[in-house]
Amino acid sequence: MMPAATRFAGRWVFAVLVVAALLAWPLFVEDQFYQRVGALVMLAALSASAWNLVGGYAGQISIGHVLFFGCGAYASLLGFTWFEWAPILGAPFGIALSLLLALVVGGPTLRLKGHYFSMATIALAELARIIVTNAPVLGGAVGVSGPAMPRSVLDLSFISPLPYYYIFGTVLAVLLLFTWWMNRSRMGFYLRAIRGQERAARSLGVPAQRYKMYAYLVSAGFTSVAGSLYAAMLGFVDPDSGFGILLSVKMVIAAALGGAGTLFGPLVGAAILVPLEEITNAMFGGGGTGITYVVYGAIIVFISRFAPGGLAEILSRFQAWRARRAG
Amino acid sequence: MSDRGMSDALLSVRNLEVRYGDLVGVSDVSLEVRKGEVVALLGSNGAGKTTVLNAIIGLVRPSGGEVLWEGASIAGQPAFAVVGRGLALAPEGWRLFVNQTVEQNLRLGATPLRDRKREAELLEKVFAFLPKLKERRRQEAGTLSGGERQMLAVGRALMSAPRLLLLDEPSLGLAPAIVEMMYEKLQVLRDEGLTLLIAEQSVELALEIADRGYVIQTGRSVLEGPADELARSPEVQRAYLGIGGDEEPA
Amino acid sequence: MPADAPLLEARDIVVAFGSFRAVDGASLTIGKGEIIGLIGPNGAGKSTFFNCLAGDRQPQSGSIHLRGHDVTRASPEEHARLGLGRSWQVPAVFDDLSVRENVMVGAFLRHPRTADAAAAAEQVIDFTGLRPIAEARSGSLGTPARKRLEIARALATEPEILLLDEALAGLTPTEVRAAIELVRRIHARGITLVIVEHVMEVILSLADRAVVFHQGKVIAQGPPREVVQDPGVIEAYLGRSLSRKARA
Amino acid sequence: MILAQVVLNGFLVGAVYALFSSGLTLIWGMMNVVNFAHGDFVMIAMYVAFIAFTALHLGPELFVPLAAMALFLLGVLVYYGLVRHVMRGPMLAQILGTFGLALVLRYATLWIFSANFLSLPENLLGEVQTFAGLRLEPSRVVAGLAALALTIGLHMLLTRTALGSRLLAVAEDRSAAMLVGIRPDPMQALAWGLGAACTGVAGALIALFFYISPMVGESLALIAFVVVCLGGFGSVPGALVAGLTIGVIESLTSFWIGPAFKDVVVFILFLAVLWFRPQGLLGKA
Repeated sequence: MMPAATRFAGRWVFAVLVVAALLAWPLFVEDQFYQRVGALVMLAALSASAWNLVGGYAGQISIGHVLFFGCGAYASLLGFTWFEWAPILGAPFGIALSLLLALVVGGPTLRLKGHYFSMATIALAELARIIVTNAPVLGGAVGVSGPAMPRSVLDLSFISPLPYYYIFGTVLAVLLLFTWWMNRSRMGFYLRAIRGQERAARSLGVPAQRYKMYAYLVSAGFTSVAGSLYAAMLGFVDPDSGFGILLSVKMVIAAALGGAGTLFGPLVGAAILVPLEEITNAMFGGGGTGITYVVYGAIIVFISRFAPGGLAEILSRFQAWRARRAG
Repeated sequence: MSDRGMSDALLSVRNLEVRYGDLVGVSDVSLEVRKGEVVALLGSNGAGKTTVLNAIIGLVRPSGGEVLWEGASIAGQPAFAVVGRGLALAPEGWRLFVNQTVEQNLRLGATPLRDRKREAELLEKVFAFLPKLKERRRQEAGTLSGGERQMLAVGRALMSAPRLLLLDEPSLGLAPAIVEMMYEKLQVLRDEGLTLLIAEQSVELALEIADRGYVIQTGRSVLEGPADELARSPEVQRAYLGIGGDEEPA
Repeated sequence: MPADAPLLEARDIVVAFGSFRAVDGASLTIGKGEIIGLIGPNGAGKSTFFNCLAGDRQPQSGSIHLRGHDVTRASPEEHARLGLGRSWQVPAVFDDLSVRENVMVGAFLRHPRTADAAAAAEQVIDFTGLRPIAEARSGSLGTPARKRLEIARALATEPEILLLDEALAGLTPTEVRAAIELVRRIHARGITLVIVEHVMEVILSLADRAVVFHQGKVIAQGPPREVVQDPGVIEAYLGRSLSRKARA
Repeated sequence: MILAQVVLNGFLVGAVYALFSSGLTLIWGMMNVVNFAHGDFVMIAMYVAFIAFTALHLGPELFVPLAAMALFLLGVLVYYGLVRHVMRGPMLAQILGTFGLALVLRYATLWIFSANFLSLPENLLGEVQTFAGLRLEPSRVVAGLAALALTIGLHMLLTRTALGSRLLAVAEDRSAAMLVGIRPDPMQALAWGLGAACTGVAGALIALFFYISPMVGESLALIAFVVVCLGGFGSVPGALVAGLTIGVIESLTSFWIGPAFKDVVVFILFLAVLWFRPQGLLGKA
């Protein structure tokens, strides 16, 4: 057994190395395809980490988080369509709208237990998708586009994927720092207590409803930012790419694969799933979508069947096994 | 315990231990039921009576000891296998299928027989024995009163034509008049020669009908004897209320 | 609140499930510093009554006052804020959290800052003897340790009154003795205790006052050794011989 | 008169909704497992019907039972292969498991058949008839009436037969069912088989008048969830009433507001029910 201090220092060294590697690797990869995959991993990790606050830490499994993603995506591009704003200027409005929505629908929805909560979130997201599809002022079924040619840096329109990688990475870092801080503070303790035993938590004075709402609000805000950035990168959003149910599911899956309710779980999950998706897509061309998601689905079935706690569970099982062998 | 005594035992439980995780349900209970006997299993609440019955019938898995039915071990077998061997339990809290009718509940009780003709005969027999159930046959079990539910629980257990009927607190939560009627019915079953193992908190009630009794306290057998001896024994009261002694809890 | 007001007072509590009245007009007054044993045969309604006191269930009628505040309809978290702690019949610890973190969840109620909550938790961990397993994930603990952890967690909310729901059921005699010792030390800190318990020895050795529940009502209360001699109580426990024909 | 036509159309579609929702409610109520692949079961059944018709030249009288059998097998397989292992696990595992299954089914179909919309010939069951001023499409009428009959049949099976009684016994109280000698595992597998067979029939019937595509399951699943929530979990009569109601509401919404908004009304209704009566409109408190 290592002394605690060595272990602690070792952890920090490890963390610094990982961050350095994350910062540096795109510079060594010439291929734009892989740079783009890197950017998408960061984006997926960002939305999955945002989901993780509600779904992982607080244990409220939302399958309609795309509601906030879509708000962010549409806000940034509608700002351009209506007022010719740089897409990023729409992001604060996306956040504001998401927070407002979270506040309004979160009240009744967060009272629901288990499956009912999941169902309600699906219905809300689908409702948003249908409304947007049928509102010409919001672009209707066709969707809305950003500026065709970049006018300034504020348009966040770059040819190279690298700037996106760093932008997404920075926001992700902010979110992870928040999560890390939260996890050590009262809020983190309360959320995990609520996830474990809500009744018992309340008997210890935990205002469960209020803390679930806090998590929901922060999560909605960050998800919205992810949506705004995604729209700025793509320069286009339509009801399916903004509010499609599959996007919600991908957030859940990335977090669950890596380990829901762990700090780096969503990042690990995204780092596995996104390359898998992009590479199979590239390998099989346009017709690859089928195979990609079959593989995707099979992985999920496999995980739920054999390691419901995700890779984090496999890792801790492995550590326990090693500890048993050592001890 | 002599070998001869064991050989004519229908049911024999030896040093039964049941743990829920690492929580001890019962730690050391032994008892025996011979054919045609009525045996009372006594103890205050929390003593482990329900756990003993559930372990015999296979709803919980014993962690130690033996459960022998006609000399063969049934310990650890699931309940659906055990009831097929001729045991039946009218469980604590009745555990009726409240959304199904009285008749459906009774017919479900006959599942182990796999014999529709016997099922029909037994149904008539149970209706004759418990006429109240016949009146209510088309009603959902959830609409019955407490006493009727207890009747139905007993009736459902009888539908598998058991050779040993286990009853878990047949008097629990019932008004005195209903309890009296319940015990009169049990008396009839006894007179017909059915073997009964009755877990009861109510000592006097159980000992009026029983031939022999066992007292368990915090998961252990502490007393056993013929019913009339136990009825007079001051130790029973001590086992229940923990009075009369200054000894440390053991 | 006036100095002589009771700490917890329940008046005419009724809880009905359909036509069945689990608690049927029960009243109980608890003064500061008491240890009360709540006993009664199976199905007497004591668990339901206990849950009303703990704020986990609202009675259909009657009133409950905690330190002078009307808490009849108050949430469980409101009860905790007002100084009521409880344990659960089936231990409800937070499995994913370590023992220390479990205790900290309780400590955060009075100490919002992490460092303060951690310090408060350390004291409770020492007091309850959980030090050796403080780092263990509570999901990996056995039931005796979980029961102790529940008490520790509730203590960390710094309650004035602690309600224990069968905190000793299923423990071995040694564990029971250790638990009794813990309860005595908690009481010595000035914390009022209400204990629901099956094991009569526990009530006899701990409680100042035993309150006997039967068919949803309080049928007797007083010093435990007197209460268990009460003919009504003996009858409730042992049952009554019914007037009927002699045995055939 | 046109209103009567609208209501009739809604009623007939609603009967099919009721049938495939009955399968979901059976499983949900019995095991508290939500099958997120339920809509994709319906989709698979539609493809089974399509293949049976085009490749094997089977008529509806044969491809409907065939779809039922195929889906029954699928249901049993899914129970033993997946559900049995995740049903007592954390909820996230249940959701992931059945959602993963949905993805596999949906995209395997997409891979094999591409995203093209397929359909069976419109006049498979004859030409449109007019009766008392109502326009009757035989495919819809047959689908609606058959679904109605089968939903009622399922209800009868559950409430009037020994087998149904055992199924419900396991659903209500697993231990008590064991106490009367029932093995719970095969009963639960059977429930999955029956639930899936209902979607099999429903899918084959829908194929008579609806386009077939790999993505069709998604919207159907949402409708099934709504129906189950409205009707109460585990209640087949509830699903019947709720299914018919949803069908008629959708039809009326399409007529009065526009086809695009039919789901909006349904989802708002769904949320309202979840928020104010989580046990369902017809469910017991």
